[in-house]
Amino acid sequence: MKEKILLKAQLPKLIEELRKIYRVLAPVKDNGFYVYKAISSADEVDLDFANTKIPPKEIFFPRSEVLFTYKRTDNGIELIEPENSVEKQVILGIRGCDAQSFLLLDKFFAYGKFDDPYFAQRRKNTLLIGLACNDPRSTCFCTSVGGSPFSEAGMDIILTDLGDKYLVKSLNVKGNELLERIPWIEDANERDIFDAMQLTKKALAAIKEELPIEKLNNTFAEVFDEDAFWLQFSQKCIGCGSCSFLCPTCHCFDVVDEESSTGGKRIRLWDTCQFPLFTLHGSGHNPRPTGRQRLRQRVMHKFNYYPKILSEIGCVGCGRCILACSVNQDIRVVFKAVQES
Amino acid sequence: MTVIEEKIKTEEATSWEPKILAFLCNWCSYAGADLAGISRLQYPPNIRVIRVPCSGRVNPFYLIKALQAGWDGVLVSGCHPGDCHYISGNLVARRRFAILKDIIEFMGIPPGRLNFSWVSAAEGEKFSKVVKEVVNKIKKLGPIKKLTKK
Amino acid sequence: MENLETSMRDIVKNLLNEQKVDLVIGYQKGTMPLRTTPCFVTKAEDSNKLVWNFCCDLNLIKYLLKDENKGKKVGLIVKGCDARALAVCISESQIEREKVIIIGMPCLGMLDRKKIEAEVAPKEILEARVTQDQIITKGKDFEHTLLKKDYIQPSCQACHYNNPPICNILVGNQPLELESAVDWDAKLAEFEAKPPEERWAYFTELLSGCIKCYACRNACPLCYCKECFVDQTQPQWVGKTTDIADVMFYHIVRALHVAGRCVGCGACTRACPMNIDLRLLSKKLEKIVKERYNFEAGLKTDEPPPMGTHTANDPQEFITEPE
Amino acid sequence: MVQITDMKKKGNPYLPKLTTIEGIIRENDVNDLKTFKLVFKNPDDFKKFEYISGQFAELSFFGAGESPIGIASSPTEEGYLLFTVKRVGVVTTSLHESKEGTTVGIRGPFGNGWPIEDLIGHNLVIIGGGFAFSTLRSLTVYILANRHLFKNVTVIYGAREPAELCYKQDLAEWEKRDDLNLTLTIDRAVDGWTKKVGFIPAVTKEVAPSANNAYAIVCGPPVMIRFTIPVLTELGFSNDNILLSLENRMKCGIGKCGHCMIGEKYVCTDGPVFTQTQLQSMPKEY
Repeated sequence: MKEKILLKAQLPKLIEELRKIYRVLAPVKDNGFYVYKAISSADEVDLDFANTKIPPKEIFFPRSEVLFTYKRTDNGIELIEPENSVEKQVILGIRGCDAQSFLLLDKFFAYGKFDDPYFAQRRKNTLLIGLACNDPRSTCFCTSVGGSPFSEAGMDIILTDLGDKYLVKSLNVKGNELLERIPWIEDANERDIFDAMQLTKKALAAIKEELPIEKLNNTFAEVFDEDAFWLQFSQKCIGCGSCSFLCPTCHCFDVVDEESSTGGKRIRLWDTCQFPLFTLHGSGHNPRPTGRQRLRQRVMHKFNYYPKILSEIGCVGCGRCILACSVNQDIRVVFKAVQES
Repeated sequence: MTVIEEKIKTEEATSWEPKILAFLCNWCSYAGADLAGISRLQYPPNIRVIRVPCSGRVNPFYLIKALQAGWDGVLVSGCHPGDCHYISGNLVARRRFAILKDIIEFMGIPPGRLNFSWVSAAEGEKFSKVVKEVVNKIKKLGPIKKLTKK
Repeated sequence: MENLETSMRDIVKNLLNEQKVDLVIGYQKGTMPLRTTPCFVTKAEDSNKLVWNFCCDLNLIKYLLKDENKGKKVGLIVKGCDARALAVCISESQIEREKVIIIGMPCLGMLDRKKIEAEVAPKEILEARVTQDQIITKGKDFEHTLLKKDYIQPSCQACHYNNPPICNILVGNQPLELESAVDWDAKLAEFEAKPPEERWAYFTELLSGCIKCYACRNACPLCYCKECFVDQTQPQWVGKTTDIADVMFYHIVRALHVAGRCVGCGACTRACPMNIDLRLLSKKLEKIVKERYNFEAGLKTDEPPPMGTHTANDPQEFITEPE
Repeated sequence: MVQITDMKKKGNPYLPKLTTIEGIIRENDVNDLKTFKLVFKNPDDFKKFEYISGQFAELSFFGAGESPIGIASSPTEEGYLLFTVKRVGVVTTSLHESKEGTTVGIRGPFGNGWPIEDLIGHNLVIIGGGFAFSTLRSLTVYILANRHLFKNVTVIYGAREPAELCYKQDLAEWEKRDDLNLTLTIDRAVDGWTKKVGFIPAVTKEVAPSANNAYAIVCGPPVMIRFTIPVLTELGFSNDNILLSLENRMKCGIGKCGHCMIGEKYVCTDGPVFTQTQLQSMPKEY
């Protein structure tokens, strides 16, 4: 399908059009930062953003989610599966890194003998309208992990901000179908397409961090047992776990039961390998008792274990962990140290 | 809403009675409550008693947990200052409760949900009066909604 | 400030040269503007890595409590609030006074990085310079000049301890008392005067963003329990969900646990990934213990915290006394 | 013989099947070890619960949560499952406090289990310590029901004291058999105990099973494993022929929650059974 042009003034019209068919999630400014939220009016949307603080994984993998409820009856226990019939939804303004994170999570939640039905169900009916990154942040390093600010992977449609308008490019059948439903949207001309290409080049040039992460895969394994290496980073870590909670690819969770008078529910919640409790045995033994080991686990999981089992780096280079860390632990510094070791 | 649920709801609205959890010190207030009973002093039947060895044994967790579990109010009653069986348990408790009460009231739980009193083993009448006052106070506040889980 | 930095480096260099300490924990340049990161110096020649500026907001006491530093003789760079947190830890026997050489820094308040960043968002600050009374931020296609006094952390604005109340070495001369730009007493009084419903609504709104990651707990220099109440399972006190009732429960009990100990350093607020500002609550805690027990946390190392002691005549106006 | 199908399991793997506790056996005097006999409420669920020895299941005590427990029964035992549970945390305590008739949820079977096919035609040395014997009980019962498939079978089982030995009824029966070489041992001598006294490594050395065409299958507390492996190596067992079963904190049992990860391996899906060779290439995070 030919590229289209959407004037920024037409954006509300598009959003209202989308809202007729979909639940629309888009970046909304809230409490000084951006977050993807289901919107009830086009006014709430603010596409003039770098990226959201909370990763959009939350849409498919909520921070607390009911796996099932149970009722106590005279005959014992009755289990009730939650109704997860997710209405058709569209995420507007997703960045390339985050779309990539969805592909990683898709792969992970379907990896092995079991599928995760909760994640898959929420993910299934979702259309992604991406927004190319004209202005990557200084903390972005997507190009080092196989991504790019103009990455289209995982999206159905990608928008490129051309100032007063967006270049609209459909990337697959789903995208085509959607655009066909919007008759008033006009075709783009050569000039618009050229402009978008120039922006791509500019954005790529803007990302200065060229970290040889792909090549470091084995080096990570080599430094595995070097306590002093990991200590130089873990010594400043306060183990708060913000890096994992705000990571678009961190997917570990805890499962707890919550009892009420007539029954209860089983809930899963985000968890993090940065907490000592994460690995603590009932006997009191802890296989990863030190911060050094826990930090190593997070780094190794993303850059060594993930590639081993899923053939992908478990990081999309969004830089959220760098921005979130209150003690300024910077994953890029870890890479550089690995490289030098 | 089923018929039964609706019925429960209307009943709740019309004939709601507060449920109050009382932690009574074994050495004084519990005996005080006993005395009130033996002396056939009337007090509202809204309290459920948990006997504790000392008011100092009452962890503030218990109180918030009780409110979260749907108790409309709590009462902790111990020995008068100076009379603690363990010398100072009630004095430790007094500081704890003061701060807990200040915090939750600051956060917007109206005063009256958390109640504390000193009742000795000889004060059966005082016990019945304390209960009456606490029940009246909580009746005015209505059923607890904040802090309880949906 | 540069003078302070030079003197601080010299002091650290001497301490390490004279082998009075095994390790000095201070601040070094961060990887982004307006940031510093902890610096662990063990060799005298590395002391030049240390910096002192308006972004040294971290509370380094947390590092003294870490296993890897137990038993070591540590030199620690502290501000007034840090020194107070340290005093609490010492009075609670978590840190041995003799094991720390406290290098006190006079402090005029640290910058509120989150506020500055929010000011220019969604643009990104790539360079920042702090002068006497201005913050000059630069980014792609923009330059912003902000008045420094408007961007000092709220907790610093009401701080009365510009010099560390306890320390071994005070670097430089005493600064002037910082003029309180925020009148916390008035702020609290105003809030307290609101009806309970409004206060509840405020906290519900404030905490609705809480994702229960417990970063506030983990960043707090006074949260050193080996097993935190939120992690206990038998019984499980706190529900683990992000239901507002569970969130409130957590924050009420956390407040209770730091009452009379909290020094208002703001570490919890800085660590919060959701930008939840807990300082109204911590200021209230300070006020409660001050009014009830005339106590201020972290001024002495040999005084028990107010929740660990009692007097016969503590106020008890809240005790039910029927007519 | 039962095999786990490699096909992807369909349906919701987080939803437990319901069982009823039909029997509780108190295994020791301290009373922190009980074996639960669980019967599925829906007999169909039992048919679908195709397992092999060495696998585990997630037991749900509704309101308390889930706990991964090794299956102590053998697939050759029809109609029920056995689980030996030590009282440690919130779920296991709730289980211990419950009576017959209580509903317990179960998810599984999970994990790889003992590699039965590899074991066929070999001499087997089964070494267990304490209550970790449960999946070894399963294996032994399975072997005895299919005795012709296996060569010599040696079982060495030790506990702190006689009362701590589980499955006393099974042990009594096994002792009578001549197609099974059973050695029982306790840590310290007590009155009335006529069998071996001593720790597992020493007893293993004494029994000195031949490593020829043999597998050693070891389960027990970490300290026992640490000292038993060198003995086995000395006896000539190669690392490929030493099989161990690991435990790690676990939540989901299906390789999603991340808790049990050791290197790129998930104990719940890649394990819990590993060869000593595999373990040597993994980080020591267990």
